[in-house]
Amino acid sequence: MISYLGRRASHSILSVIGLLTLVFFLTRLTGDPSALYLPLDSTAEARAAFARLNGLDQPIHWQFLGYLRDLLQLDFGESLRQNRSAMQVALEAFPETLKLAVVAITLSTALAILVGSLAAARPGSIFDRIASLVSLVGASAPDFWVAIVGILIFAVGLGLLPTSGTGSWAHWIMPTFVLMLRPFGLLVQVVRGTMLSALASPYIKTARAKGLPRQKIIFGHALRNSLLPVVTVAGDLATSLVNGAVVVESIFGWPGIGKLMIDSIIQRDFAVVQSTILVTATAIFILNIAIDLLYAVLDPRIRY
Amino acid sequence: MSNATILKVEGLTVDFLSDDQPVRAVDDVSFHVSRGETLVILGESGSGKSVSTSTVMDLVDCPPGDIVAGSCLFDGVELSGLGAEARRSINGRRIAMIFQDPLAYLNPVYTVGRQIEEVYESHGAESGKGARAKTIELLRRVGIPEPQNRVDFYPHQFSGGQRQRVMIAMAIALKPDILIADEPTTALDVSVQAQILDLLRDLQRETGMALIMITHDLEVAASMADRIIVMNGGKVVETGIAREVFSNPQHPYTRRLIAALPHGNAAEAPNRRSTAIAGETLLKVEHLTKHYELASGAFSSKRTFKAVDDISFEVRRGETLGIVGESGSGKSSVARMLLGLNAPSAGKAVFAGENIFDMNGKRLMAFRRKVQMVFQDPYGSMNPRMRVYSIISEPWVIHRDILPKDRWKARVAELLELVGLLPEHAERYPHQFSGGQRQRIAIARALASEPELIVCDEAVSALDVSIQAQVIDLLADLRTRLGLSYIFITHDLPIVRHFADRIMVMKDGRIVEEGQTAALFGAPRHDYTQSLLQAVPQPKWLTQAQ
Amino acid sequence: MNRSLHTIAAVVLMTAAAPSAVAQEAAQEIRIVLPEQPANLEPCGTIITNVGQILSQNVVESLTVIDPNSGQPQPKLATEWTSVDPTTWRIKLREGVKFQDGTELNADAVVFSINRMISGKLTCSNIAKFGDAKLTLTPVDKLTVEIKSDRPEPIMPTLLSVVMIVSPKTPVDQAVNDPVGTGPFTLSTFSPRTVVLDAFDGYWGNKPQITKATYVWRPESSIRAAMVETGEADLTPSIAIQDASNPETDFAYLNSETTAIRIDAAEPPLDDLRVRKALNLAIDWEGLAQLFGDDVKRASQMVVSGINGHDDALEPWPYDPEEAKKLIEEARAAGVAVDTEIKLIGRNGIYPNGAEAMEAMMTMWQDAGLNVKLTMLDVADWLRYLQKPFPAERGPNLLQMMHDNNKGDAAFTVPIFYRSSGSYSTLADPAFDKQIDEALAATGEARTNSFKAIFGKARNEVVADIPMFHMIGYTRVGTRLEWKPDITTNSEIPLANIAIKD
Amino acid sequence: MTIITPDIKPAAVPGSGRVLFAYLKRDRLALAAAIFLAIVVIAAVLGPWLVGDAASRLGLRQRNLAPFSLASGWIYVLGADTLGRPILARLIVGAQNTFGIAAAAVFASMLVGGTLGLIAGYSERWYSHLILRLADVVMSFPSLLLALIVLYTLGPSITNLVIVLAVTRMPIYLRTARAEVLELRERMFVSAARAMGAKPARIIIRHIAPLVLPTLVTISAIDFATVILSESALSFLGLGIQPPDFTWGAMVANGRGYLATAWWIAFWPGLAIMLTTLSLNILSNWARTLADPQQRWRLQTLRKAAR
Repeated sequence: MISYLGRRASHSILSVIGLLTLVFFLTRLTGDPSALYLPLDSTAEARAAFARLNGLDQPIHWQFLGYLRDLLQLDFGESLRQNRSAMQVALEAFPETLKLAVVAITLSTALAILVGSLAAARPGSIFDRIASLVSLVGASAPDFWVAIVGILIFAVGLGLLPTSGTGSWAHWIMPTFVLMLRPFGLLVQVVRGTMLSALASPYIKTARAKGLPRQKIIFGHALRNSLLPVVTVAGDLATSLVNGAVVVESIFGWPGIGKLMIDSIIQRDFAVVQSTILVTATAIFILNIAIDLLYAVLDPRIRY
Repeated sequence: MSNATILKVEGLTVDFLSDDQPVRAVDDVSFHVSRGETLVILGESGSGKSVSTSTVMDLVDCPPGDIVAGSCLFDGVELSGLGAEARRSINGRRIAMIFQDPLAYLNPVYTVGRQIEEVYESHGAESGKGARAKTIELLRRVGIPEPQNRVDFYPHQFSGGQRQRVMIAMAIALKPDILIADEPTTALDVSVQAQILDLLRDLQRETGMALIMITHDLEVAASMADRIIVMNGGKVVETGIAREVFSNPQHPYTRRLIAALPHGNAAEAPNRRSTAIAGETLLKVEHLTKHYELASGAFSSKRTFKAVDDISFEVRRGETLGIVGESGSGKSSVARMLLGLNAPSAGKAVFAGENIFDMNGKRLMAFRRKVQMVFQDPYGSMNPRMRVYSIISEPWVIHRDILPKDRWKARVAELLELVGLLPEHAERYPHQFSGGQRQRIAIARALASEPELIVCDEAVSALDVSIQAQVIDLLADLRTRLGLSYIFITHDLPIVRHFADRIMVMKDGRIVEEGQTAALFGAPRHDYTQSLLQAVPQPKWLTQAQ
Repeated sequence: MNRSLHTIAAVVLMTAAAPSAVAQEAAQEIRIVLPEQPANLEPCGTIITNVGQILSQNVVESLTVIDPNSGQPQPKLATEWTSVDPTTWRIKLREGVKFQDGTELNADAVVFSINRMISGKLTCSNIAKFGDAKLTLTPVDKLTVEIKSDRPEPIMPTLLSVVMIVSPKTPVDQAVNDPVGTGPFTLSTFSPRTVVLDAFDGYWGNKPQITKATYVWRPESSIRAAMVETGEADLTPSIAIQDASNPETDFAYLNSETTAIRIDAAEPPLDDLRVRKALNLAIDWEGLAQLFGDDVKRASQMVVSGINGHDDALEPWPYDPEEAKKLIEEARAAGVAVDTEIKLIGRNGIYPNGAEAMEAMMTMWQDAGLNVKLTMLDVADWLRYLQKPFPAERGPNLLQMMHDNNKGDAAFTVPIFYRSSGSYSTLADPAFDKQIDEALAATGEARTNSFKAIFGKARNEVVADIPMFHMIGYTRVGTRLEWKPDITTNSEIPLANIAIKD
Repeated sequence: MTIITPDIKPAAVPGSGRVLFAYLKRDRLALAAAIFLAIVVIAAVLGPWLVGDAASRLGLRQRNLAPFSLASGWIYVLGADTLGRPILARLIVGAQNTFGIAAAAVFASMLVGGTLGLIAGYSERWYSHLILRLADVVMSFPSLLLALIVLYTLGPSITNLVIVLAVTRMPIYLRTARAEVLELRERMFVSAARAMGAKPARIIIRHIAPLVLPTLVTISAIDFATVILSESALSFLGLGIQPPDFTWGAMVANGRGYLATAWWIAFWPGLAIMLTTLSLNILSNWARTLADPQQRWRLQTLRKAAR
């Protein structure tokens, strides 16, 4: 167990370092930030001064070594754009996304499990068909489109919800809903599929031969065994939730890390790009390890 | 023994609906069973024996199942068309069922205790502490050691035999009137099989329940049955008192089955040569050892598991060596090492004067031509995406020098005919054949590279009895025609008895006994060999007579 | 004893008065939704729209302000200015002005602020307006500052409109996010969600009606519009034309931006005058204008009216496809390789409907018989084509651009675009250079006329670009507010000018 | 669900086109999906030839023309976009880029991911570990952001878009292929081939790859949908396909500013994306049912025996 965690952690650290290196060089290839930070009519002198001030005049491998040296001292650099520590910027935004993501993935998983298993309990029924169609539509709709239409209908047309922003619980409804759509749609499919094969498995036959009540067979035996693949997919979806978060955050003005990442890439705010990647990649690795541990909880056959 | 009929099935007909044409799985089947009685339903795969009892338990899904006709009268109640709640009060409480593969049929994520307690709770018999106490008691009864601890173990933490005991405990928890056992010992080693059958007999004596036992194994059937029905193609072909059916089978199918049963008389072994083979040594294995390092925990040191522990033997040209052992005895590891699929930890194997473990490149290729393998599972040993032609000709693709390409087609046809198939079968896919036919294809493939030694790893174990005999006949025939040598690995003593010249008994990675077949069967020296021989089920009427 | 009694009495009074005060105050609060989050709140970056719209004239104030109608500098923190000699200006400061931290505004504070801008120790966008001029500051007396430059700077008072005066306690070598200025509002919160400004009691001027302003940001125009419509916000400075659907709340304003296409006159076939003229003539300007709204003004030059040097009499190019085709045929006949592929380089998100406009223009030029191929680039890549040094092997290209001169004088436009040394210029005409240098040194009427002449030449003889439109911005202003946008709205939204209707 | 597998051989082995069509006919939803996809594919192939001109012709008089009016001709039945170009024509022409990009990206990621997965699954050498770590790196990073960085580095062209989408989807194939190989390489026919003396390359190509392929193809159907959506999200962020080229995703992204005033500009391409991905999902569900012997009966005409 401990050796397993150690191995996983060392793999993760290697991957994070690989990722940071990759992104470091890739972002530096995207062009000179001075063009973006200085007015168009700045003089060449001012540009040179800007580059010197931010260490961008050094050869790229020196910049990288400097970055690594600072990293070892837990110095993650200064944001070009925001005039403050890049890590502070990233850590400020991260909890906002995390909150949203946790709510979205929890709700969509719970809902998907309910809908998916009810659909699998009676395959081919009206409920099954509607659930399949709704979930597929959810998984197929472009999220930014749903978000804007949602605002136009519920905030502008009906005046039921605030258009955007943060604050009351009502502010959570639309961003959560939009973020949930795709995970929910995909998870319903996964739950339904694994439930169908679980329900066809031998131990369900045993449970029926034992005379267990139907709910107990579906939720107690079949569902419990279907959770493993569901957790795998939910974990992957949680990882890619940051993708959805980018869109949701920029439309709903949610000050999270997805939007921050996009902005800092567009703005060539390298230190912030690196810090946000470090934060999200670390979070994703922790998530992956947590999922592995969850496997062991869910399936007694799995031991590390 | 009471004569009160507890279950009476009459005219049961079950279809499986499929494209356009329903497929009849059970056709007008009738049987009955009384309290305290054991009814055996005997049949090979596809005979409809499982479907008929599953219908009694309401385990057939409709659709695609379709119960066309029939009635099931249980203790005066008509079971077909019973409401869900009424049905539930019968399943598990009045009629219980155990299955072939307890690892699959037990829920892997719950402790065995929990799964047994569930029976008490869902029928409102016991709950909480009471259920747990009863569960522990039950586990003790079915012979699980340390039940108060093992009650919290998960199914995968038990051995195969113990898992079947757990299944039995679960089934008898509420003392049902009928226990249906669907191939309960098929996946088990002979010695374990004997224990489970004993347990079932004991429990039946204690509770007076009726036992319906489904099996394809004539010996098991004979050892358990009071009455027997024989099914074939969904129909009951013969029914009667067990002893009479066995001693005087009426239906041709039953006769054929019983003829295939290896008889106690060793003199009637048509495929075994009586004289010892005195040819040159083809393969000489010395001190062969295979160790596996077991995954170590953070605090425990590494453990090694000795799959094969310092064994030596030899095979002469033209000889058939039988290696017999139960699961985990290391017999398959020996085969895999000889085929170069796994590397040995120590030892050597000299084939035609050269240690095969030192070979590489051309020499290894040459060796691979000379030694071929026939695997247990005729379904798994062939690539499902390849036509028979490609399967048989694959050795020629790999070993370019065996045969020029323009002769492949003709040679495939020849080989197919040699193993008793038709040349036109070359264009088919493996799934279009039956199990026995597939094993013939596998043998044809093995023959394609013109080998000197064929290793058969449980090559007939997965086949029905009647098919087993045919494949053995084929192997024996090829041996004489082509001068082959065999290493024949099996867990099934009766089979080697009729085929092997010499037998080697393995247990826990070691050879415990070795000798000429007749001698070994006649006077087994080692305890283990003796117990293996004794574990072969004896007909009930014989044991009762004793 | 006596003193504490007073205190108690004051507290009681205040408590009693509180409810009504709070109620009133609540009504005086407004929310403004901007298109973009301000990256930082460094007063040296107020020429950046999203910084300026929050800080300018609200938190920090400049020495002068530009009158939107005349383009002339007006007093703000400076009350008067005189030119001592061509390179020296003397500035008189307003009396009795206090910074929000209590410090007094004096000559030293102004010297400090300008020195901070030009120190090079922090990134200062505003200083770019001065070009490469070297400034030397001297405090003459408590309220008088002398500014010397290394070359004549006739429009120094105009330039001073970008000089934001900050408290001398501001760090010199570090950009700040908590600016302290002399404006009527203090910064109270700056978070990734919002910026909040509170009224500053010690303000020197008239007390604004608004007591508190909250700024939030949403990138989608339709959502900003919706927020004002639903009352979640009171004002949004820019919405897309298609969202400006309600005449009661949506106001158009000429926003000092001029869109154009730069013709790379150095690369054949664009070095041919006939081709450059044909490019101007081939566009259905009336049709194209629909993309930008009814109030958009067809441009004939790179600056808007109101800027010193704008020539009202200059006619924009008409739509004459026949003439365009004729010119191209003529050029072809004269041996110009008119079939060469011409790259039309657009920039993503440069202005609303910018990509559509490029697509439309590409199609129109193709119809006229030119081989134009559109490439849309991201800002950084686009900049490589905009600024010198241009990429090698750039080939014939047309560049989408937008020029914003709200600083009152054509000097912020002409040299960059038309002088051979200009960083956007593809021209190399020594005579034109000389004409430009003379105009830059001139003052008064002569300056205005020289610039007019330059724009005339650029339009008629050189045809260095394709001026498109003087752009219109749309704001949506909640019905609660009394406020209209003007040409300065892109750089500042003075809260003091906003009134709340009863 | 069938608890008891009938002890009979499957009557018809799905495979031949006629049999597949027979199964398709019995699931009306899947049939509708297949017909829709067929129409879209035909449109993608023939579209530019049929209505290519109309799709790029400006009609500034028809700007934002509302749908369901035949006044300007049938081609304007779905309305016109911001430059007055008929949306119907643009949908038809846009299908080519949409499908081309998605197909190329899916194919590339399947090919590369599948190959790497085969290698990583079969071999235990150092490069297998390297491949897995690389997959980890890609997986641990939100795909959209990876796409952004790479597109900023390489510049947004169709080729780069395909590369980026392929790279971000690759780990799925890699992991699936590897998992399958881990199982398959223990199968007996692989042992049989090894015992015969087959080289690893032959085993992977001849024995393992053909069995992994169907799984990868199934995934690719759903992935196709994901890629179309990712491409539209990139367009939303301004880094998708660049004008004058366009895809459905880009059409939605461009029309999003008009949702309040001219909903049809973003609605139709959005609907097209949704119907396409929906159809792909429905078809892959259908294929899964068909491939599962315990579920296949659902797609069969069940005729009961006479009583």
